Amino acid sequence: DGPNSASPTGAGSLPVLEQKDTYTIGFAAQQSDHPWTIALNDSLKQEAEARGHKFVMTDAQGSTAKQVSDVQSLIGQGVDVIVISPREEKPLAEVTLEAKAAGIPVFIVDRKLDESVAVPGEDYVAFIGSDFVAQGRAAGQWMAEQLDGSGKIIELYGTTGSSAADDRHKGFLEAIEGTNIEIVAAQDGDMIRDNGRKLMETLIQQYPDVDGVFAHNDEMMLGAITAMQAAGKKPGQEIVTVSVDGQKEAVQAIIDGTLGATAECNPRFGPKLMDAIEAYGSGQAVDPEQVNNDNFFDATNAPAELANAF
Amino acid sequence: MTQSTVTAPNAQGVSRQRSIRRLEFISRNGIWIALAALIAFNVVASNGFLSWQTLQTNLGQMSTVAICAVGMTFIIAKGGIDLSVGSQMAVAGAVSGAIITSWSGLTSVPVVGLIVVLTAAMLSAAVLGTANGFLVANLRVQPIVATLVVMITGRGLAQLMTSGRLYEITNSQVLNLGRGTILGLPTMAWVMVIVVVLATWMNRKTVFGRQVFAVGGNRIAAGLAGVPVRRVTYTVYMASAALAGLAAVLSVGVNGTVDTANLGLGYEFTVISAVVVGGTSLTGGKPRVLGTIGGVALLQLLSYTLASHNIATEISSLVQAGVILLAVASQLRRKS
Amino acid sequence: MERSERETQSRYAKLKTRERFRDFRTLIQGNSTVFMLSSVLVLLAVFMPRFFNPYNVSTMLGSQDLICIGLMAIGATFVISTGGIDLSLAGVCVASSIVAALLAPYGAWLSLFGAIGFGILIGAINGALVAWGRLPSFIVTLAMLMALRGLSLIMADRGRVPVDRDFGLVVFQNTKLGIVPLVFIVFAAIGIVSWFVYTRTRFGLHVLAVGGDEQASLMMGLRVPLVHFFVFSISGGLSGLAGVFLLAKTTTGNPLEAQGWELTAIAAVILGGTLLTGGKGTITGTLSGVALLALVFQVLNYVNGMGIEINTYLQNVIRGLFVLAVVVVQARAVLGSKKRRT
Amino acid sequence: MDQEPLLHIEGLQKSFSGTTALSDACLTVYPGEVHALMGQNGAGKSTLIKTLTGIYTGDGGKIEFCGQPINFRSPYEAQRGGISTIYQEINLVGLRSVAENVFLGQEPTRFSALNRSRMDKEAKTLLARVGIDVDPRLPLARLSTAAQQMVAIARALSFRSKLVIMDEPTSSLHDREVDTLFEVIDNLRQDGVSVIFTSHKLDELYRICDKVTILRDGRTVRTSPMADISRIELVATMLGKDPRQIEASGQTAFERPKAPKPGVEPLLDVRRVSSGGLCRDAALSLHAGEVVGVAGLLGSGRSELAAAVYGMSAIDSGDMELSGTPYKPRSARDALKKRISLTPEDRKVSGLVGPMSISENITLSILDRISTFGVIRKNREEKIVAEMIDSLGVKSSGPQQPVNELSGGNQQKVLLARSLVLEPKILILDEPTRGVDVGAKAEIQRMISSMVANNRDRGVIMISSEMEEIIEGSNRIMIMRDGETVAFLDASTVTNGQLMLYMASGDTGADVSKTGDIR
Ligand SMILES: Nc1ncnc2c1ncn2[C@@H]1O[C@H](COP(=O)(O)OP(=O)(O)OP(=O)(O)O)[C@@H](O)[C@H]1O
Ligand SMILES: Nc1ncnc2c1ncn2[C@@H]1O[C@H](COP(=O)(O)OP(=O)(O)OP(=O)(O)O)[C@@H](O)[C@H]1O
Ligand SMILES: [Mg+2]
Ligand SMILES: [Mg+2]
Repeated sequence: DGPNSASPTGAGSLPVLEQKDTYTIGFAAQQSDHPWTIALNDSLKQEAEARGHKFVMTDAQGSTAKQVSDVQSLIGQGVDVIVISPREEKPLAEVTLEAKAAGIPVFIVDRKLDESVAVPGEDYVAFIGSDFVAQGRAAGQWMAEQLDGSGKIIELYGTTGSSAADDRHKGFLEAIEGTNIEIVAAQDGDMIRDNGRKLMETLIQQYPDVDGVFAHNDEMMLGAITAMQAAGKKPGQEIVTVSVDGQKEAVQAIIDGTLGATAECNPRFGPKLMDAIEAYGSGQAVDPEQVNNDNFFDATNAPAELANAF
Repeated sequence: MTQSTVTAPNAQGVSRQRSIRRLEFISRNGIWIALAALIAFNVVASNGFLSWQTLQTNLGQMSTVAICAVGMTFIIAKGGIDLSVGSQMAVAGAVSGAIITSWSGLTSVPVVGLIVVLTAAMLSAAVLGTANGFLVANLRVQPIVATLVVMITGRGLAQLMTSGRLYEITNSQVLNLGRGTILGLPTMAWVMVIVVVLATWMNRKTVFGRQVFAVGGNRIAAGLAGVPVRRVTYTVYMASAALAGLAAVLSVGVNGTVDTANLGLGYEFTVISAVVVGGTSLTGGKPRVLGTIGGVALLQLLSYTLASHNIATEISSLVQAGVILLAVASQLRRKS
Repeated sequence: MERSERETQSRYAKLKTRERFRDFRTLIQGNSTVFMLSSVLVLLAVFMPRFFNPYNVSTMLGSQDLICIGLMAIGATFVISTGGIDLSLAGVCVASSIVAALLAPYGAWLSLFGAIGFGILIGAINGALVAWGRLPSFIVTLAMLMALRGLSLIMADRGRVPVDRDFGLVVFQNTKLGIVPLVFIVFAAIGIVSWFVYTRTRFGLHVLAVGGDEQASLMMGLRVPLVHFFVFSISGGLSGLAGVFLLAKTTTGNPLEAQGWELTAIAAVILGGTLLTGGKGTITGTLSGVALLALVFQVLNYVNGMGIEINTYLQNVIRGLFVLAVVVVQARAVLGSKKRRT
Repeated sequence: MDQEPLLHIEGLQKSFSGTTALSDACLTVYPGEVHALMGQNGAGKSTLIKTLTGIYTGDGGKIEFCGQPINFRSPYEAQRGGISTIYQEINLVGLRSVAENVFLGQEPTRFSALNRSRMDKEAKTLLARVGIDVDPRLPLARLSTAAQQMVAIARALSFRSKLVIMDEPTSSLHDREVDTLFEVIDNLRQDGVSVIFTSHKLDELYRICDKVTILRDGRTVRTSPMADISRIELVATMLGKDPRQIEASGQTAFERPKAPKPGVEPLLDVRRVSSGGLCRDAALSLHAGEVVGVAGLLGSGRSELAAAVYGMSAIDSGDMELSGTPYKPRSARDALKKRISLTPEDRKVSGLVGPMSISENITLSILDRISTFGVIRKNREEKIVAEMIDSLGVKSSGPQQPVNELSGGNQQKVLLARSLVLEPKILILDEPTRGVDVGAKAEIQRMISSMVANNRDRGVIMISSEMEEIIEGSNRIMIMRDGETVAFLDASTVTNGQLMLYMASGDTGADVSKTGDIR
């Protein structure tokens, strides 16, 4: 075992998961009102049930405080394993320690916890997730390439203050730093298609000569594409378009030529997570930090990947 | 003091009168003045504001809100309130989405298909409206509570129906309804105009409009004077819900998707703000349909202006809050 | 037209029993939520005894559904009793939690009072606009909610404001007397004080009078604007405190937290039997309403774990129907008690 | 007078958008004086009072109280300054208890907590002083209008003020309560407290007032000691007419309707009806072409009976027949369909739709008649409304004025107009002339008489607490006591005293000491 792997007998005195054929897995979801999170929740549920585990899900409905309570409720119920898709890094780290104290091993999916409070491999078994910054960076690099390093672009921001949006923004900025690409407008579309459309309808009028659009998720981009088309522009050709997520409709849009590319953010954590839980239960080593190798879809691979998109 | 002398009102009184009259003018035309000011600002400060496209964009964007707001005007005038508009839209969206996908043969027939979809959407929303009416009129639950319950339950039902997933809508008629134009203006805007004209007419000329006002003005007295209070209550809630259903189809059309989690989300507050800004009293009374449209237009143009000038959300929400307050304040007729 | 004395007397006796029966009914009506809460607790104890394990009880007593919503609901009870409504509760709560987080480096006390003071300030602005600006409270507080969301983002610099885990206020959440968290004790104390103010003081009476008939109260020489001003300030202050406890729970000030909580708080107030039109209400009812809603949340989570799958959409439907059931029972009861004059 | 005046108002002005309510009002009140404020409906009496006590802000003029110039900005300040007021429309909080209503604003406390037991006890004593005996813990809304009025009076007494203002306190009171009230006023006078008193009943003014100030169209036209002005002069000044035009006639303007043809089936037959616990075994028959007066003490269940006939409250036992067919209304709409109409006694809560215009209020019950396929015919509506406004003499800035801006008496006329345009078969009038000035009262009474005289197929049930109105205006009088019908009398032979005895004790000759159970 390397110093970075966790095992029931390893360092950090992680709680032990008794080996059983089926586990009761408690999952504290952060919300289920968005295609991406729904895909994530479904993936976990389907995979767990396919393998015969009992799956208990709570839904924080977008509230960190509720998610903390939800985890506490799962602790109170005495589930075997707790899986958290944390809404926020710090509060959920605190409650993870509570689970640890109660002797329940925890797995974290999607977003990281605050490492100054809870450390993977010591306080919880493993983090399996995606890297929002990397997604933003990938989108930025692609945009920079397409625009040859200069141009005016519009950014359709995710929910202001949410980590997915902030990280993608950060990654994107990193990627276009040093180029002549200028973000002329960044408006909050709350990751909703209708808002993406309305914002684009408005912005395209104020900035008719815009060169590119970067949306923090596919939904907003799909709305924006309608708006650009309605304004008589050709998104994907006249205007470079790139977004994040890789949902089926977006991949189809790449094939149709209206969307340039989308940085995948795969919500299908189920198989990887279940493998990890089962491995941990059987006493094997588990890699405490597993980041998804997210794909990047553009015209070259879209037709092939369409079937795999969520 | 047996005989009094007749004195002319003194100067102080006269100037008071004049200032009262000026205040009244502003209060009666507050939104229109604000709207004009906002347009003037945009003409100066926004790129290509005086264009056909601006009109198209704004009319299109305000139409779904306006259609819901017309229904809400009558509800509020009746002395009620409806927090469940957004959920009604979600349910209507879910139902129409289901019908479009499962009966694609029927729904792609020109005209007939559209009628089927619209009817289904409006009826399914009206079911929730009926629930509101029943709770308020028969069970005497207070409107805020009744519609709050329907709001929570309704969205839950809509999401249950779609299991939370998105429906992609490819039905060309529905898409056309949302995205098409007639005589250069969005079809949605025409739908809005028809709804507004009808509602204004009903409000001014029909017995129904009178009855809504009476119930909103004094429910007890209206009932004793023979106004069918219960029927009026049902009618306003059902009609408003049906309009929400119509708005839902428009929204589905323009976005090409049914997203039950977000369809109509938060509409209730936008719509209520518009109605109140438009001068209909929250305690009930006279429905002011045109005022409502003014209110919707003001809020729409405001968010258009803020977005096109790339104002950050946090600042935008401060500005919007301020404008709503100012607009309502200017509407208020002084009581003494 | 003469009737025998006996007949008259038996008629009066009949009327008397009816009256007495009505008194009993009034008692239940007045406390229907308390009764309902007790019966739910008893049912749970019988059918899900494990639900009452110490850990679960302890976390429930400290949960935001009870404490934060509870504090807001108490404030809302005052406002609603005057015939107003406060939609800015959750906005104040979130903004105050950020204020508290920002003030954390300067010490726990400053942070605590800063946040409460901020809440009172916002409440006072609401109150002033309603009282002297004569604006409808629905719209004032709705606009305030919007403004506060913006303000929170600005104060948090569009991000989040974390605090140390050993920060004084967090200790609030983590300290327990036996299985009772300190926050619950504070909350209970505030509940008792509020109950006293609401039912036993002149101010409480004036609140109810203004809600019963604002015009009449004005003509009777009550300082109606001041009453409006104070109820909103109270509501703001309590929501500010809710913000402090929210911060204690999440250790992070987050502008996106607590969305829609104002409606939950208001629903709890109504469940408690307070008339939305004002003039009638109880604090005990509100507290039972809060507890009832918090229990329903917890039970739904718990039932989920017992093999009965209730997905979150269905949970919402059930929550809605539950509130509906309670409200309808109450409305029926009220109707029954005064089936006079339509 | 060598005394300093307590209150001195000069040149007070107040206008609302569109109407001038006060243009030059003057009023001087000396300590220990009962001062009548007189004027037609809409003359500006209530506006004067409201401007004085800070509900309205005046546009000009000067007010001195106790020798100091004052400008109260709210009733709170006026109350603190020593003026307590009973406004025209009863302004109490229905949901709160009687005791709370009496003490609201000056509640007794102990260790900063409300002292409820003391409050209830003191309220009970105060109420006893104005002659009513109720449980002070009852919600106020459970009391009848008259009892509520007495609570308002008790409240005004609880403030030890220098000036008590009473705006038409007697309009909903019965003679006995009026007597009690006058005793109370007398005591106040003896204690050196001044009283401003408005009423449309001349008898009362002459009985109790020392002085009178007459307002016309918002301006003070005369102030005089009560003893120096004759009735005719008073009315003439008030109406702005020549005294010679006002001929002295009977107390009311009723022409007693001709007796209906005997032996015909009654239009309405109410048999042993009980309803709401307050109307027990009431019986009533009404024939076409007849006016039946209903007399009774405060809370005797008259309004309750009317509510039962009008379908407002459920009937517990007994039955009713309408022209020989069983009649069981379940709502006011049912009654209206049978062409039965009611003008309720409480015009603010159950009568008018405040924000609606005069015109809209008048046509509210006949919307189907003025519309085709649900569309309102404006011209038809205007015609009907214009006729009605004209014949009742409603004073307003136009038919589009909201009724809540009208003076009390004019509101009453609008309410009556709504019933009259319906042309009902049976018209139930609950206190039809409450708060109406002498001129208008006569018009209303004339209209009631002529309605029955001209349409011999109709009948009127008139509930009234004014003896003269009942005696002169009806054919027969039905007397209610404690919810029961105790007697039917022929109005042409009965006397005031007889009626009083029946109402109080049920049979002539018994003592009248029993107080009406006002619960
Ligand atoms: N709030 C208001 N808005 C507009 N006009 C009003 C308002 N209040 C009163 N008025 C008008 O002022 C005039 C005086 O009314 P006021 O109520 O003072 O009469 P009043 O002498 O008390 O009559 P009454 O004997 O009928 O009570 C009336 O013409 C009335 O229409
Ligand atoms: N809305 C109400 N709710 C409950 N009780 C009421 C209501 N209105 C009246 N009452 C009660 O009914 C009793 C009988 O009232 P009613 O109005 O029928 O008497 P009345 O003979 O018309 O006397 P009044 O001269 O007071 O109008 C009143 O004393 C009052 O206590
Ligand atoms: Mg008056
Ligand atoms: Mg009566």
